[in-house]
Amino acid sequence: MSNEWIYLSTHAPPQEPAALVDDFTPSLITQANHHLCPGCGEPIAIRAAMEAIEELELAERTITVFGIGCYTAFAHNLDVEVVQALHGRAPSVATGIKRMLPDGFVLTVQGDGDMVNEGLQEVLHAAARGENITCLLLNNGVFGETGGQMTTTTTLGQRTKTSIEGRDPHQHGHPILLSDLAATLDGAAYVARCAVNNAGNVARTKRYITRAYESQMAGAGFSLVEILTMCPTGWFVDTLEGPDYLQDTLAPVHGIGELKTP
Amino acid sequence: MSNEWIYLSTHAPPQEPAALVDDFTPSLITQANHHLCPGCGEPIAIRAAMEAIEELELAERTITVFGIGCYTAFAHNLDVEVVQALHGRAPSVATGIKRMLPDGFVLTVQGDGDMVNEGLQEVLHAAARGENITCLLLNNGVFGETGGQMTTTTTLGQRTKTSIEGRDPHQHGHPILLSDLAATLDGAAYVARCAVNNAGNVARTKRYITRAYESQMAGAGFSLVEILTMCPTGWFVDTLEGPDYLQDTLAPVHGIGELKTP
Amino acid sequence: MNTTTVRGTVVIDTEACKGCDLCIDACPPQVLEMTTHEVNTRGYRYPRLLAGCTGCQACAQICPDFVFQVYKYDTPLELPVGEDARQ
Amino acid sequence: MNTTTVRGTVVIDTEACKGCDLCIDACPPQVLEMTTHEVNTRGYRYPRLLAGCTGCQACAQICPDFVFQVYKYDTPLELPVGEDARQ
Amino acid sequence: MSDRALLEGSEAMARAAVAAGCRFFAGYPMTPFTELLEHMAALLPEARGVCMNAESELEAVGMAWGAATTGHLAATGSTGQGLSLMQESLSEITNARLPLVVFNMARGQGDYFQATRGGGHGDYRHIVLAPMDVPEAVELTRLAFELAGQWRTPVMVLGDYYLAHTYQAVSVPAIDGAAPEVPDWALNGSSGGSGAARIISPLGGGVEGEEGFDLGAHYAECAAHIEAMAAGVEPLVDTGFCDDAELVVAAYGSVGKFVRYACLGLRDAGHRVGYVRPITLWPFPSEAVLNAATGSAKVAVYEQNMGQMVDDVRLATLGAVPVEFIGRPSWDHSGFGIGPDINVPDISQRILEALS
Amino acid sequence: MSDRALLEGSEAMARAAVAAGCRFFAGYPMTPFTELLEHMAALLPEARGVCMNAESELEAVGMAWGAATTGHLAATGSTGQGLSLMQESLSEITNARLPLVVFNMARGQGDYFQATRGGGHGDYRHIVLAPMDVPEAVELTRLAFELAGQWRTPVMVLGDYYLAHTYQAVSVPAIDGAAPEVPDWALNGSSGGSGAARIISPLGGGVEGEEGFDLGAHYAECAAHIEAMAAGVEPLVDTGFCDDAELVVAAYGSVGKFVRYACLGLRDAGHRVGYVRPITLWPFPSEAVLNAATGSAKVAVYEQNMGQMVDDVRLATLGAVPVEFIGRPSWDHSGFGIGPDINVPDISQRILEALS
Amino acid sequence: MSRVEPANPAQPMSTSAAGERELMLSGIGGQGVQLAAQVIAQGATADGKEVLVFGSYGGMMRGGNTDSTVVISNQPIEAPPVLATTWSAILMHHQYWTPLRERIRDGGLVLVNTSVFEDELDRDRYQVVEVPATDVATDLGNPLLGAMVMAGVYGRTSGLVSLEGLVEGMRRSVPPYRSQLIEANEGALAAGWEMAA
Amino acid sequence: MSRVEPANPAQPMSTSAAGERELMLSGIGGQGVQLAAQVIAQGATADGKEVLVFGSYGGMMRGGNTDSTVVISNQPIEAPPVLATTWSAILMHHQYWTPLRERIRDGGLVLVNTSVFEDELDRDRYQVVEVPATDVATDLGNPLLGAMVMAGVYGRTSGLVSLEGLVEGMRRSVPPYRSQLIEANEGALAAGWEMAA
Ligand SMILES: Cc1ncc(C[n+]2csc(CCOP(=O)(O)OP(=O)(O)O)c2C)c(N)n1
Ligand SMILES: Cc1ncc(C[n+]2csc(CCOP(=O)(O)OP(=O)(O)O)c2C)c(N)n1
Ligand code: SF4
Ligand code: SF4
Ligand code: SF4
Ligand code: SF4
Ligand code: SF4
Ligand code: SF4
Ligand SMILES: [Mg+2]
Ligand SMILES: [Mg+2]
Repeated sequence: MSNEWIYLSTHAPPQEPAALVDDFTPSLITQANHHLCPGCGEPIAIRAAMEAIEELELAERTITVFGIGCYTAFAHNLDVEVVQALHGRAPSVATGIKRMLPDGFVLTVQGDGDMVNEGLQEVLHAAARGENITCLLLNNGVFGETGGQMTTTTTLGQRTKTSIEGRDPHQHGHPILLSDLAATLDGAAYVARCAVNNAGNVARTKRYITRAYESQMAGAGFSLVEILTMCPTGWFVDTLEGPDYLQDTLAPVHGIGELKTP
Repeated sequence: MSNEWIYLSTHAPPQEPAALVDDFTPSLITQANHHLCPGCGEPIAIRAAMEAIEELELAERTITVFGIGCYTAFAHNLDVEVVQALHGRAPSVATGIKRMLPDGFVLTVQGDGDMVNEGLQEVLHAAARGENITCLLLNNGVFGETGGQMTTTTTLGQRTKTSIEGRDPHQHGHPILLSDLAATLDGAAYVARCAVNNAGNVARTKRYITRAYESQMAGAGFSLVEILTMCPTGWFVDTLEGPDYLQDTLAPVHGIGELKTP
Repeated sequence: MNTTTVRGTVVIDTEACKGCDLCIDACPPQVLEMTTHEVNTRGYRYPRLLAGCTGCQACAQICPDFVFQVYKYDTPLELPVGEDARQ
Repeated sequence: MNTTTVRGTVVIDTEACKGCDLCIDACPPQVLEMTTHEVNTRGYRYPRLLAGCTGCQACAQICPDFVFQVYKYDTPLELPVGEDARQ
Repeated sequence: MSDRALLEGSEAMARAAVAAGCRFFAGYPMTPFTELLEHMAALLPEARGVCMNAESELEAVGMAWGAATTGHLAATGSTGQGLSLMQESLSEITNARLPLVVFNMARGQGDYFQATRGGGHGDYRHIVLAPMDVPEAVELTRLAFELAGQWRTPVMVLGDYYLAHTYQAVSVPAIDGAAPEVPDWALNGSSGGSGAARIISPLGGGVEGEEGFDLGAHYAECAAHIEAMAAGVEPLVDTGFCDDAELVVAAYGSVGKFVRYACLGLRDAGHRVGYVRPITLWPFPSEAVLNAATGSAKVAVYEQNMGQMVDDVRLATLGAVPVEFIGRPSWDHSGFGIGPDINVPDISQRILEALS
Repeated sequence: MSDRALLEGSEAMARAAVAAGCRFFAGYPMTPFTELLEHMAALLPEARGVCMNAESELEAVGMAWGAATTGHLAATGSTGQGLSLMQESLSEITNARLPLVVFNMARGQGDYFQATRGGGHGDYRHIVLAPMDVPEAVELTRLAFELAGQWRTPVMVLGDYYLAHTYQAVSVPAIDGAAPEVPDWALNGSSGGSGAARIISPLGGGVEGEEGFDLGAHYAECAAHIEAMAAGVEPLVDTGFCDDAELVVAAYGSVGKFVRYACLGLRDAGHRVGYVRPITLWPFPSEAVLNAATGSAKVAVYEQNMGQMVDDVRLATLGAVPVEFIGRPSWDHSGFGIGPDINVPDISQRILEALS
Repeated sequence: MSRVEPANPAQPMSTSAAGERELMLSGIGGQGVQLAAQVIAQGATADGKEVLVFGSYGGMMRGGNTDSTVVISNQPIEAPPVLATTWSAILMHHQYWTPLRERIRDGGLVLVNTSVFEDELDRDRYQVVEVPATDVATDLGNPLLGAMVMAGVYGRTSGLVSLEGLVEGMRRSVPPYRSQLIEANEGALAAGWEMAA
Repeated sequence: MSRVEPANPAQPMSTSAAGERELMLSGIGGQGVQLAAQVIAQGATADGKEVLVFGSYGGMMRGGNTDSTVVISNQPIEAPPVLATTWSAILMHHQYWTPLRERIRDGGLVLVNTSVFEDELDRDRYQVVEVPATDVATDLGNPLLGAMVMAGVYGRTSGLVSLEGLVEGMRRSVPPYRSQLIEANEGALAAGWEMAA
């Protein structure tokens, strides 16, 4: 093309003296290459979660319990210890671990289908118990892995494979706002909701995750960070539209911010 | 004894012209004799629930789904149609029934162990769906049937077979206030909590139950009435102390009143 | 002589009673009293009625064992109380 | 001649890119641009860098496929922009 | 041009179900069950039926349980893990004497024991039908609803990824929206206040004039009913070339179709092999399997697992003919139960080894 | 005076468990499992262990799963319905290669298939030990933890109401609070950041330098491990009077003790009956059962169900000796699995009928 | 434990169960029948015997039936928890005793609480020891001690449990919150033991 | 359906599978391989034939491999969904075709998209029909129509599907939101059919 010349070379590190501030493969992720879809929000959230572990120097005491969803691909791609749980069951598994390793740092990574559908009872009981663990909810409002069907967090009017005409409260019921629900329980110490649909929100996500980790290490009790993530495939939109779709569809209902702090 | 003579004869109906206003066997209960313990609050609550059905003339369209607990003894002792569900699973069973019989009146009878332990997910999902059914929670803060162990609704400090020193939040977690939790869900239309520990509360219980039934018949969505019931056996107190124990232990935490109306 | 108005009365199926005492406190005019020694065949004490029942049904509503049948008199009776009740 | 201050730069692993476009909007100074025709072996378009990178890491933080390596120059460079950039 | 249609197994089964009178379905997505759920969701409203996107398998089976008590034909289903979660309910629904069809779209063949012995607690069995391909699945789906209604019991249709995702030209009976009539035992509330209100309970009905129920009597009735099914349900089987076979190969389901095709090829190549393919897995066609085996020198059992149906083959033959297991678990990376070993040359090879 | 104590079965098993090194227990009340849970809750803190009043069986087995990954001996358990709810996890915990002891305090004997075939999805088996009384339960509880640790697999102790609620004089090894040492595969976070962090997953470990895992390879390993257990775990059995027996009676668990006692009486009365009582139900003591049966005219199987272990007896004997089922389900009103038929005269009668 | 030795035919047990002595107790709720069974069983255990106890209790109802079975032996117990016949019996009350009637073996030992028991006994079939247990207990100041008196008598007449054993067994059986009763119980056991002299 | 008749030995099926014709298609994502398979299969179904299709699709990745198997017959299909060999093949691209190479039987029929395909073919073993499908499609105004052109050629050369069948099959296969393409697709099918003349 005519103005190719305006682009700088980005094939190799700069000649000029410079400091590497962000490497290809993020800390505590084994290898960059993965099979999640283009524009998926989950790797962004997992990167933030892992970087926060690194920054708080928790890597050598961390056990991460994975639920079942697309994010499960990362269970075999992390440099922290991992326990793979069944769909919905991560909080109980994390409980057993934390009770036997009180000084350990125990984390769960679950999706909305995993935590709010199949495993709603697990996470709420763990929260009520004030179990001293941190749960991360990757909420994209659909079962991504199985092809984009409606979950309990799907917002009213949202079109999914099983709510073609849009979610109708009479037929499909109302969405569950998990963080709001969990925040009402006495055992919950820190509850916050954020998103990864733009640079500012990604930074905020890392901030909230860090606070949740700190509250666990302080023994404050149950902590939960809900992260709204893009699922262009499950939403049947272009990757480019993912961030705005999240902003217009999920965010207005699942409001962003800290719901409860120790 | 000396002053036996002060007592009136209560062996037979009065000679004087009088109207029978309350018979031995309450309406829609097949037979009065049952095996629940002395001073148990559950028969009182079930009587109120059945009388309300009679008064609203719903007997011929009612299907009652029972959970598993001491109250289950009444599943085979009612004159309304009954489906016996498994421990914790009544709300889903009721859902299947109501969806196929939209004009039917569908009720569940469950205890705290059934609804808030084993079946927390079922009732919350049903509430979020706005399922047009009515759930009755007989909350005595223990697993009565199995001998008085701690449930999720046991209050802090309450002594049970599995919290001998009293429920300790660090070891046993915090109680779940089911009605408060359910009331936060958009699908829930009517939510109220009452008790059967004195005549006034029994009357109030019947009032709340009636309103819940009316809201279902009006198609308002999910309705829940939580009834605090005495369990002297599970509490290891004399039957006489049951009402006050309820007032001093359960009621201050599980507050009485209407939490949500259509 | 001392009398009291009696609007209603109850029939008590003492054999069905499990002696839980709930009816005693429930009765607004406090006209129910538990036996002190007498027990039914299952060994439970049971309530007895003093003059002054209003037929309010509170006892029936709270009794876990459905022991009461409640009647309302078409016209209230005046019954002697205290020593005057003695025949 | 027209120049701009360049505090940082990125290395782009174009083969790892899945062409999702997220980095483009994320870049505060808007110095990333997707290719219009060029694709990598998997058929995806990928971003290229204009002068003006601040080394803020936003692109790296949001890229789902970890395509970026970000450097901060010890001392910022002044690079020509517009026609002046033509050698 | 004919009125037949090229349908994916999942869609063909869904159409057959609704055509057979199914009016309620509840399920939770899981590969390879997902598409069946999606097609039911699309089809049932047409027939004035209900399909629930249950929030979990536990809730799905509970909803189906409730719907079944109203006398309408109800179904649910899942895959592996999901089926395991349903075991408690599947056991008790059997004792509650309710008709229900369960679509078990399994991953591989490791779930034969669970399907045929009942993975739940207690002493129950389900009728289990295992189609080998789409046309057979259409026919067996119809049969499943028929048997469920006739015997008032859960009936399982056992399929897999191949069945769910293979397209075949089939003719499926048209769906008529007519409300199927409801059996007399069904609940609708109407018996309330009659003094003899109906109850449907896994613990049995009430005892006349008494609080409670007689569990001993009810469980005895349930046991008698299972025995009646074992004797009364005619097991289906597909056999070929057994009369003069030196070796009889036993296999079921999609894998059974591979084995069948392999035998065809080996026959054409002149090898004296026959096959027996149980279609009804419970009650197991023991008599037919024994007949097929009799006269042969050996029975070889091929399953995509460590050997489960082989027990039923041994119980059917009780040493009359030596029984050899020639299967093995085979899984590709997907975890959906697609087996790299599940192909005709490999299977033919194993059969030839057993033959020699 | 001796140091032995008169203990209820539930308490004896709980003491034996903690003495064997169990440091984590999670359960949910259900008769006749409840007392075991209550005793674990009372005992574990003494040993600096943890007992969780789980909110449900699903959560109980999940908690036990988590605790097991830390390398501490963990256990859970339940009864009937509760065990059914755990099937999904019990199946996958096996694939995750974790040691776990499961106390299955069953109601009656209807759950033999679930216990020995694995009621969950997939191709797994658990070691199953069925004590006949309290002293044997104490011994087998110890053995269960030993085998679980040795084979990294769930081991089930199968009891019932009789076992849970019978008091017997037993000596149980004292509980030493010493923290048992932890195996090298256990997780504690320490391998994080090393570039080779440990993972415990039912899907297997990761593939070197690759995202993801190789399911085919992992399932093949799991299958090989099951086969290794089937060959390597020595099945326990109790036999008596079989050498010259006309009739050999097979039974297991508490019911096995009734049968054993009945045989004693019949022997004293001069009848040529013997008994074989499998103690290990998986791997089934097929060889011992065949030995016991050989030479007799018939094997009679007595179970408090419709006939489940009888399959394993037939598979062990494969027609060598005729096998007759003489049991039946028997339930009193309580529903706890107490059988009115479970008494020595009735059982002796059935045996005599089989004998003639 | 030889029973869990790996597969190989065990030695015939001939009449290994011959030395077992069974006791069945019958009464109504509140009479202390379960406690008496525990005391005797704990006592025999303390004496170093092999013991088995299986009790049934008719629900929480006051006045419901209650019975218990105890087996005592010097060798491992072969008897299962539920037995068809018994060598000895303690009859605290007549209300629910009928099923037990036929179970007592000829030549057995039967202790009957004559203070309450109102029914015929087949005195020709077994030895009957009449014990006015409730009366004795009332004299000792508490009618509820009747079961302890019976236990004392049973220990001596049966020869299965020593007095020391009974006392130790009682101490092990009484729940902490009832410890104030230990002394009285001991007195009742001794009284029964004396009566059997 | 005779297969589900109650237990009795079925008639030997001799060479009932002899009449079956297999087709394997190979290409890369985006070339319309799955659609072509559907069109041919739907077409054969419309023609009243027995048909089986089993496709695999290499994930969501653009440029991933994609292949499909179609079996057509006049009798019920005996072939399972996965086959070791095939009578015919359609090669849209060379990238992932290697596994297929050995599977084509001698005397088979191979259609190759010469516009893109760059590899050797064993022309001695089977009949090769060269179709510049992508070029023809581009001339028709849309390179993505290449698969349709191929389908047209295949229908005629194989003699397994009529043109009417293909058109009907295409109409059944095209999703509603793509209906604007129906006309163009029809043109491409016709063009392919003509080329095969
Ligand atoms: C018990 C059980 N049911 C169903 C499934 C199938 N399944 C796998 S992933 C998934 C959806 C996961 O959704 P979510 O947790 O939101 O993750 P996402 O794919 O959206 O990232 C389902 C239903 C399963 N693995 N286990
Ligand atoms: C799945 C399952 N787990 C456990 C049980 C045992 N169980 C029966 S009733 C009961 C407690 C019921 O408690 P609640 O619902 O509060 O009723 P309550 O007895 O207090 O009236 C339990 C745990 C069961 N029946 N099913
Ligand atoms: S389906 Fe959605 S959640 Fe799953 S990988 Fe693709 S974009 Fe991410
Ligand atoms: S245990 Fe409690 S709930 Fe159950 S019957 Fe007795 S008093 Fe009522
Ligand atoms: S009816 Fe009212 S007044 Fe009369 S006894 Fe009962 S409670 Fe008392
Ligand atoms: S409330 Fe009923 S059961 Fe209780 S004492 Fe009064 S009459 Fe008796
Ligand atoms: S965000 Fe990453 S994957 Fe997406 S276009 Fe930019 S570089 Fe490529
Ligand atoms: S580092 Fe910041 S400025 Fe530089 S390209 Fe990335 S986002 Fe743009
Ligand atoms: Mg999701
Ligand atoms: Mg309760």
